[in-house]
Amino acid sequence: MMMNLKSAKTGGILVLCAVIAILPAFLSNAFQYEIAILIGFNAIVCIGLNLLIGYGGQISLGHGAFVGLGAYGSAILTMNQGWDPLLSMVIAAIFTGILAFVIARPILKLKGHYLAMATLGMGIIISIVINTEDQLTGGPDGMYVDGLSFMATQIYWYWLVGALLVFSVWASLNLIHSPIGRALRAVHGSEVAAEVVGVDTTQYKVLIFVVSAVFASIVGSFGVYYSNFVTPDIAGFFHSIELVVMVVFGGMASTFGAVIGAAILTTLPQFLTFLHDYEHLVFGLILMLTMIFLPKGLVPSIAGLLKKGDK
Amino acid sequence: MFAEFLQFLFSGITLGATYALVGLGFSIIYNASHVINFAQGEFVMLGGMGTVFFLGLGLPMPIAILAAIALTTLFGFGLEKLAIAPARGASVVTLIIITIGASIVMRGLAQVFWGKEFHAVPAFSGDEPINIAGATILPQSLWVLGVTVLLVFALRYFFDKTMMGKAIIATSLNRDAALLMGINVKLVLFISFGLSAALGAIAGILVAPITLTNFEAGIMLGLKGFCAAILGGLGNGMGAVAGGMIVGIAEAMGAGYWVSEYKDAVAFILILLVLFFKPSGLFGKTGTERV
Amino acid sequence: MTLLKVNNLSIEFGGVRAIDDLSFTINSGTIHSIIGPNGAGKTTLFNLITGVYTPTSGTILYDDEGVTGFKSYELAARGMSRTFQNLQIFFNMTAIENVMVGAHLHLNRGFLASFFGLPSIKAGDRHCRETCLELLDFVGLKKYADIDTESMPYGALKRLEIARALASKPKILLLDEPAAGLNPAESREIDKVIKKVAERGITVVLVEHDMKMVMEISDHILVLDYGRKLTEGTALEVRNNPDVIAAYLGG
Amino acid sequence: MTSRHNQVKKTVAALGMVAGAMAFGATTSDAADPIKIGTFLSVTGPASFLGDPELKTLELYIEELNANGGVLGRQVELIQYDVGVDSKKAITAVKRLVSQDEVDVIVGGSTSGATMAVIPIVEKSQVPFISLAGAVAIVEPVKKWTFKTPHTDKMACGKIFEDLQARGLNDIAMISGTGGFGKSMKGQCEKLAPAYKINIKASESYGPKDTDMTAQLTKIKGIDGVQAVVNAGFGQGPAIVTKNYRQLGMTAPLYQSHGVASKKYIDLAGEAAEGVRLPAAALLVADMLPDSDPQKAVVQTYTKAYSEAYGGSVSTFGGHAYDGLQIAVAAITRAGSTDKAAVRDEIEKTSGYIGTGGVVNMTPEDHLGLDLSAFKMLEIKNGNWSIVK
Repeated sequence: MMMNLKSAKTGGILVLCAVIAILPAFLSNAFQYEIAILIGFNAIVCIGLNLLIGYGGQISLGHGAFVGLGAYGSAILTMNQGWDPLLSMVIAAIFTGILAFVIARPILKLKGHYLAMATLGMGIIISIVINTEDQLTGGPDGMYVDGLSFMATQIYWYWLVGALLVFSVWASLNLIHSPIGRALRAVHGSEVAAEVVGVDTTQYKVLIFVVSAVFASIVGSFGVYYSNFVTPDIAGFFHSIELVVMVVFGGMASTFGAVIGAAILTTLPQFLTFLHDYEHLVFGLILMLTMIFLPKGLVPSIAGLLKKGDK
Repeated sequence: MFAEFLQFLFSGITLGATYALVGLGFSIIYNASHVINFAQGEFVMLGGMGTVFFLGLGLPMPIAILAAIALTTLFGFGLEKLAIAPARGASVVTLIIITIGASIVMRGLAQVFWGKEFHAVPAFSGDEPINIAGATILPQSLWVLGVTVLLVFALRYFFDKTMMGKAIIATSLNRDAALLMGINVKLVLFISFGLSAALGAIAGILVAPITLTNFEAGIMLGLKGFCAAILGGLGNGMGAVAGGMIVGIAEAMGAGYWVSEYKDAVAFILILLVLFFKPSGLFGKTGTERV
Repeated sequence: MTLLKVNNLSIEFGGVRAIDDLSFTINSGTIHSIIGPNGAGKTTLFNLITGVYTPTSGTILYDDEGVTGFKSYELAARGMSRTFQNLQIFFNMTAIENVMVGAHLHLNRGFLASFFGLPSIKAGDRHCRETCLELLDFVGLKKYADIDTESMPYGALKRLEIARALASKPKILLLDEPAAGLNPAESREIDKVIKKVAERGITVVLVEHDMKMVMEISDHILVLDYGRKLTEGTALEVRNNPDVIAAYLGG
Repeated sequence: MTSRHNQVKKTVAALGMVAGAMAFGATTSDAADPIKIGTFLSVTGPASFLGDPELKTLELYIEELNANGGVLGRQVELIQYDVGVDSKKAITAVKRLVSQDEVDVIVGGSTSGATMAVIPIVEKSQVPFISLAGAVAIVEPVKKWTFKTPHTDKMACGKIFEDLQARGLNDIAMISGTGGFGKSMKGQCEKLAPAYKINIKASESYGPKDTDMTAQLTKIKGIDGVQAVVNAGFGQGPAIVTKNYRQLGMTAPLYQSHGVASKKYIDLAGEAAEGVRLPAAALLVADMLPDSDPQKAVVQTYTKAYSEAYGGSVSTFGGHAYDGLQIAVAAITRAGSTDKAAVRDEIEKTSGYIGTGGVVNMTPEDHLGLDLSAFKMLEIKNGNWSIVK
């Protein structure tokens, strides 16, 4: 069984690598690469967020703010301070991590809907600050940001994001199948039982909150270097909700689910544009029906159905 | 100075009463199902836009209002029957995502059938502001406040005195026990969604003359109503009312005495502070874990 | 030798004293049972000892160290573990993973090492898996190792909690109604397991309603009533105490 | 362990589906080879009152163009994406227009935020782009491939300040939306104020979805010596500001911006709108223009066509889309092809074009080509617009 588990994990990563390697054969223009790259970015944030939501059993309706902090941190440090972009990215990630660490303790004491409210409030406060402090951030019109000089073309970005995605999946799976990961899942299963066998639940909740925030921040930074522009929507409430929906849609507590959720929900709106006025209506219907009929999210629900079929 | 303060206060309680009504809707559905209904704001929108629509058909105001409430209630029933009931047994997070989907669908329907434009609903008793100690208040604000108070008492009566109300309370306390006691839990859920939708619709109709309405008008009101419900302590009706008032007044005072750009932040900072000290809201139950 | 000493312990919930000025000691290497009618405060006492609740007043001494107000995980690090009356299984994991969480304190928990899946982590996990399998075998659940806990029978889950607690290598193990809800055959199984645990030199504190089992295996019995100590002593002493008889028959 | 293997299978299947579908979407090359005009607009969301008439106008006139034989003998195809007010969506939409749909020219961008976000892509991919958004930053400094048709917020400030000077009012207060439009205009007005000897004594703001602005207005009311209030904002916000303004019994003249230039504003604000002034294009007062006005024919025709097609009243926003489309089509006609560089050059040479927004004379230094004369100062009287002489 041990070998099985290991090979499933390696197998999954190999398949992901293969998909990333083969996909360019089907991508014929910059827009399709754009979507592929966006999927990658969203998937990485969702992998981080899934550690918090799916495995840790917590919730965050404010993760867009962490993406925004990474994006604006990088933008401000490179454009206003003239720092090196990669250094800016690291500093932004550290700053985001520290901020997440500071707010994590009081926030993660809350449970369920109260936690949702607190993270939502935190996110909105951060996005209001970004929107308002226009001297620094350019306000609602956003700001222009130089790209990474060595990332000459979009193809480079494709491979970079692909590599980051594989790394994130790999690291996430490593973490889940380590003592830390088990402790985290134990927090989800029963906090009190985790505590009596020596798991400092608060410490792990804080840890994973910070980790997922840093994931988000780094993606925010790369995203801003990629698109050369950032506006406050990135930190907004709707982006935060979108991210959570991706995680739950793909399937909570499934790293590949987070990837699939991000892939489908990033691509779906592009397929629905031909519906014009009916676009949002149909999107909402698809979301509802999927969650009604596959309540555990795509990957776990379908896996469950196949398992039943096997028996 | 006092006139200014009074003006901020009027502004705050009008906003607050709206948030309170929306928050009450959240509380009722939460009590019955432990679901946070993210489509609550859309009920508010349906109330306002429905009234606009029925007025447009040439119906007199009172009929249009009743028709809009009825329409929204139908949507509430529909949401429970078609989306929540079939997903019975799913995790709370999944149910919440379903309500998010439902909110997108309702907005989509409103957009397709009623268009995207903003509409004004005529005020119930004119636009002539009333002067009180140097501050002014619109007659419509008095309608909002009056109906809110009335509804709060009506709900109190409903939950304390009627069989259905008691059944809802019982279900919220212990669903399994309620089931064993012969309470029709399915019906309780169904009624809760309808009731909550009707409340949302009333809120939407009351504020439409002040705030104007369009197919997306429910988003912000829904969010603020959620804040109200949480701040007061989920599932506590009086708490939701108090929470709504506090959020509304905090916003108005924030805009009045501080930087108006940060007035929304004021409300959220307040909520965070309250939660840090009272993790279950102001009037929420702090249960001890049984192990 | 005294392992645990409780002095004048009290806790109030909304004005009601669930535990009222309670003092007793537990010697290491014994099986110590706590009995009493429903609502006597047995589980509350467990929650106080293991740091789930903080007492309103009184002190707890464990291994000659004042541990009043310590968190559960701090006590776990000092060799205290427990099971629960209302099952607290990690239902999002397999049986073996549940036990491996129990071994948490004895594994490398470095974040970066885990993140990058370093060999030290893998090796540690492999070793941990083996010892945890032995523990599952010890409680008779080896066949369930890789089964999702959601699909395990109730009786097995009760034993799984014991295995998980044992994985933390406790000096003292508190068992909260391990036989509740089990049929006689399963009860006997649990009975055996408890005896084997005690044989390993682990101090056992037991809350149990199954009087036959209590009387048979306990070295010492503490009787609670309304949060107060009714009496304590050996099985024989307790059985013949008129107050106990009154409390059980009259209450 | 079956479940994990199936997870993997599922991953492959889904990603394969995505890849396949995207590849399928790519084969959109057509033998008839129409001229492709791309647009991305805020058809939904808080800026939908901009995007909605813009889209309707584009659809209306492209249909008309095609009915009249198209442009250069080719049919014209409109490709549109709704981007709400989300600049991320705008970026994706423009990449799609440019590289997948391979449009010849882009006429779109309802909000300044969306426009600013896509400028780097437009410039990099070298597609002529006529923006329908207000901020002056879009064309100052000049960007090679980017043009715009609406009057800038800077011009609106200038026009309002001219009027204030004429009335001898110097001390004003501003209340602005926190959205892109309001913030940008507020900034421009603050910059321009000293030149007109205007003193901005207070500045308040409100969120794009706020429903009550009495607190902010009460603050302004409490400041001594405020002679006029300028509201920079679009959407329903200014209508609420106007209502609250009257509710509080404030009597200083209230100025709105060109962001409310549609009849809808008067409908929403009702009686409270009486006496409000705002700078706007001639379009709103088509029938009141003197016959000598060169714009009269253009705006009357547009007003008639739009109202007949969609009912209701026109807004200047639809007019911006009309102007953008006409300028683009004229440039393509003059260039004789859809060669992007040639079309760009021809747009830049637009001169003497009489549109709904005014007379447009573009130059390499001016990618807008309107001057202050394009604005009329309007006052609302008896529920209708009137021209302030």
